[in-house]
Amino acid sequence: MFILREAFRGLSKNKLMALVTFGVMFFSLFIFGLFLISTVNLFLLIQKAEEKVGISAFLEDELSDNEIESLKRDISSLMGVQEVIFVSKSEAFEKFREDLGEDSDLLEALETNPLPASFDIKLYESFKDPKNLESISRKVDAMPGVEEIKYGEEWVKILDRVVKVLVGIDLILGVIISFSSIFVVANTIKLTVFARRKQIEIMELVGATHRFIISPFLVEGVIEGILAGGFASGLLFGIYNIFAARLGDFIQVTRELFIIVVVFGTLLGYIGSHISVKKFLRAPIGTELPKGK
Amino acid sequence: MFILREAFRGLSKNKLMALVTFGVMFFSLFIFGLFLISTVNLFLLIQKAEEKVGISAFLEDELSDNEIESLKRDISSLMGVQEVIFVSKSEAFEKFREDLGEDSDLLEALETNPLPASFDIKLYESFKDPKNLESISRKVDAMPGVEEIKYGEEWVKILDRVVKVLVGIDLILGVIISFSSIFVVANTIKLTVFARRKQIEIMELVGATHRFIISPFLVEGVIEGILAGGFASGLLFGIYNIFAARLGDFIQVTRELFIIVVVFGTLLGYIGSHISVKKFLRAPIGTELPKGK
Amino acid sequence: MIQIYDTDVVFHKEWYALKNINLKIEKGEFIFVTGPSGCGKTTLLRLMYMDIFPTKGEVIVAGYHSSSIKSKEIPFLRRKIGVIFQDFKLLQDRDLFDNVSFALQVTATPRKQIKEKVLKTIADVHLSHKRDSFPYQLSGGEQQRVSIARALVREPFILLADEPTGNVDPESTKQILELLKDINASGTAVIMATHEIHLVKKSPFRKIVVKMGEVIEDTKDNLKEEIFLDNL
Amino acid sequence: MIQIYDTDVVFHKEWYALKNINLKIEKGEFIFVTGPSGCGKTTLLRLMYMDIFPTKGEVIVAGYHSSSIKSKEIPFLRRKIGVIFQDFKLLQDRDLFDNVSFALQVTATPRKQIKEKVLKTIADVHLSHKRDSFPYQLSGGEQQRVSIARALVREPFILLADEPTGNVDPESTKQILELLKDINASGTAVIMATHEIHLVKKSPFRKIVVKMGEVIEDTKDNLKEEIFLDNL
Ligand SMILES: Nc1ncnc2c1ncn2[C@@H]1O[C@H](COP(=O)(O)OP(=O)(O)OP(=O)(O)O)[C@@H](O)[C@H]1O
Ligand SMILES: Nc1ncnc2c1ncn2[C@@H]1O[C@H](COP(=O)(O)OP(=O)(O)OP(=O)(O)O)[C@@H](O)[C@H]1O
Ligand SMILES: [Mg+2]
Ligand SMILES: [Mg+2]
Repeated sequence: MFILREAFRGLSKNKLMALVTFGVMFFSLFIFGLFLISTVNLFLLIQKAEEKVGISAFLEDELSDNEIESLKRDISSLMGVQEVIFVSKSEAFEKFREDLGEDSDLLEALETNPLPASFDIKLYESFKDPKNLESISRKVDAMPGVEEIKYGEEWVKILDRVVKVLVGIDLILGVIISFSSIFVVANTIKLTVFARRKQIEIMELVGATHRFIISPFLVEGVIEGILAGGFASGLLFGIYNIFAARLGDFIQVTRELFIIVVVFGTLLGYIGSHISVKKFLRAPIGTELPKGK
Repeated sequence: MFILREAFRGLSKNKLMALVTFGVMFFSLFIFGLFLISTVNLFLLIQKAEEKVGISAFLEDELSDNEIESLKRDISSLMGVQEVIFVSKSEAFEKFREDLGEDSDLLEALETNPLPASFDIKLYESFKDPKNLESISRKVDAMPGVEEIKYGEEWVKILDRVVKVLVGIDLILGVIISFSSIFVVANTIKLTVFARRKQIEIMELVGATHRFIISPFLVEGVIEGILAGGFASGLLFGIYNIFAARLGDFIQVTRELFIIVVVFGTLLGYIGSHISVKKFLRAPIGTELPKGK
Repeated sequence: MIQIYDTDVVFHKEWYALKNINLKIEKGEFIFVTGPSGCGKTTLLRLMYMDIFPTKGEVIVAGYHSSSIKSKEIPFLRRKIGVIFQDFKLLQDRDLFDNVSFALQVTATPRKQIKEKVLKTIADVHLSHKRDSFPYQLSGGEQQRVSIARALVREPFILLADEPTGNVDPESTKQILELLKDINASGTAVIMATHEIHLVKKSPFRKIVVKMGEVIEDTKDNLKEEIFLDNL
Repeated sequence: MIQIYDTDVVFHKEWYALKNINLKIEKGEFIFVTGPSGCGKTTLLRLMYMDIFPTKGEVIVAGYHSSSIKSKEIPFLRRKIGVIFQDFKLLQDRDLFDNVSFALQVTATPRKQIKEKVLKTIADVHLSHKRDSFPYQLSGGEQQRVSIARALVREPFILLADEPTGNVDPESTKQILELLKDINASGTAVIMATHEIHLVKKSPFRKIVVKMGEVIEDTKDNLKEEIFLDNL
């Protein structure tokens, strides 16, 4: 087809420009991909950390099974509570021994089990902020039979602050990277079109329709975008694979991520070309006298 | 001066190009700066983590002060040992109580202090890898009066692996980002020069020396580089400042970092322009017949 | 075919490149537009292929009105017109053959037909031996003839020739004039701008003389030499 | 001043753009180079400002030898030469005044002197009223005169004029020829390529006729019209 032929002659005749466009796109998409991977893993990390957030309600020692049952029901019915797990005195001791690990020897010196029974209260995601934790904790604390409440106030506050900061930075970087990518790529393409503006002008004068002039540029842009996206995600995947074995599940990369990068590249190429070429088509009718560049 | 005047007319007459070059440089330098900040903080983090690496040598209960003194001297004389700190039985108990925090109540049930006295052995940075740790530990363990050795084998191995992976990724990313930046910026500049190649040719035909032609381009490149570097480090600093208060000393950014970014930008602009313009000066004498582009 | 009513063209405020032009050009006419350097010949032709629009007045070409034509229609107007540009306007990254065939490709002519027509036209302007050369490999006169070939290959209804003989020798000039007359004989209106008054002076065709943006003569009679002198 | 010995120029293998050229041009001469389109006039001039180098032979201009000149010396050779290019070669992003003054800026002439000289030269080519116009705002003939002004402003030892009257009317042509003769009278060698044989035919100056890349005539006598016909 004529347009495809034109696109390929455009690419091969203007190797420098094709190369630069490809390079800029590749770089942008690589960074974009890195950013995506970081973001996804950041959120996975946050999720993991938040999974650990929960409330422990320590019980008085002399509660009957019935009282425990009804207490459990009461707690479960609170808003935001997902699950309530009972931990008996002996389970608590066992867990403590495990936690101590090598130091556990010294528990043998103990004669009674000083640890209380407790409820581990798991909350829904959206209730894991300091405020909700506090209000739920207070409600549980007020229930009869509950001796003490612990939910790692300080730790939750730190986590909450860190998450907010990280998500904030991530958002800002995301906006900057996305916009910079689009801006830089679009303008690079504009530059390559600019270098051919005389040719575009001549085509118009010889009676080529705008579609006829634009189409090869669009095809060029899309080809470059797909290639750049492909190479960028290829490289990212390569780097990931080198370290994948050693990373365990510390960093995760999914196939969708690469598809997103390629799609973003294609869009960049298409939109960038479209905007750019349009700029160099002659001033539409009615505007003063043209050519003043 | 003529060259400065020419550089400024170049910038103002070719706003599109100046803007694109600036944009590409800015983007590259921003990413480069981000990378620098991440790297610096990564190394700070590693350093902090490695500071905690050390060997604990638990001593038999019935050692005399003299024996302890001589043991300390022996250990200090081992290669790689930086400092040896004695921790008495009571100090160990106090520390354990602190570590337990809220759970410390249950220590009151204890009647004797089951914890042994120990030496905390600090090592020089370069000896903090699993191999050296093991060999030093073995030597200490063999000394009379030492009951047991602990240096968190698993933890050290994990740390060592994570550090290697992170530094590896950091290096690869560093190489990719640096080279991509240079490649993309140099080629973008080449593109802007390409768009003015006719003008360069005409200047040569009218008798301008190569230096006369190149200089304004160099000045343009350097100006754009400085501006891009300045804006990039400004933005980085801005983002950092927004979150600085909340980050504590979690992420550190020094002034040198921004200077490096600006210097790198200036170099990019200078070298990029130099290479590019040279490309479009006429073929040197002796090469066939020119103009065949 | 072409009508121009009360048309002014003003590039800078208060400075008229063309002033109060009124022209009517019929199908199949052959017209010379002449006048001194910078008088407005090229500007007049640019009005006709709607590269510029009148500041005042109305230009009507092949049924399209300058006041109402849509962006989209301009390419179709231009396909009916062949233009030989004063500065050639060749595509620098295409060889001679591709430059000429481009004029047909935009109209989606079948490939075979393109090749046939292009080769014939290139032969007409005596450039068959240069068909693979790029514009920068051609002499000034050769580039001009490529521009001529590109305008002719589409067999347009209207041919606008802006100084088509400025860069060629007298012998080639004669040949090109013959070529234009031939295409005129087949029904195409030819409007040729030229400053070579001796070419025009005694020709039997209609002659339009422009000076300082105004038409000062529109006649089929012989022109007087003084027409170019400063003190008319 | 200029010597050319046994010089060939071959662009494509086996195809001679210039063949076996031997020329000697003295200080202060006025020479016409003429011949049909594509015969090699421009190529001959390009040899003289060392834009191209001979495939065979030697070109010596103002003491510089084509076989031994260094890259760095070329600008200094070119500063001794004024060139009027057939395709003008104007800097598109500078206005008329800057285009002309650029020729002086490269030689580091003091600013005041530049302004004075440039204004005078622009007046000589009748373009004072257009001094702020950019090339795309100028007519073909006006652009040609800018190119002329740029070549003249440096008061060169050698002036190479490649069809300096191709885009102007007969009246302007006469004026430009006068200008060239004036500068020649002040001691500058002028070499003017032209295809307007009627301009050259009866001139008393030396005339070099090139055809198919060879010099077929080098004389001060009148030329015969047939010289451009195909069957010489
Ligand atoms: N885009 C423009 N902006 C400003 N002035 C212009 C523009 N185009 C042309 N002019 C001016 O309009 C006048 C007429 O220009 P035009 O090109 O029509 O002349 P011309 O008759 O073709 O001359 P020539 O024989 O030299 O080609 C000239 O003085 C020119 O400087
Ligand atoms: N760079 C080049 N590569 C290949 N061929 C070339 C090149 N430059 C010129 N030629 C060919 O050399 C021949 C002489 O060209 P030249 O420009 O010297 O002609 P000319 O005498 O100036 O013609 P005109 O009067 O048309 O300007 C032409 O046939 C041209 O096609
Ligand atoms: Mg004109
Ligand atoms: Mg020529």
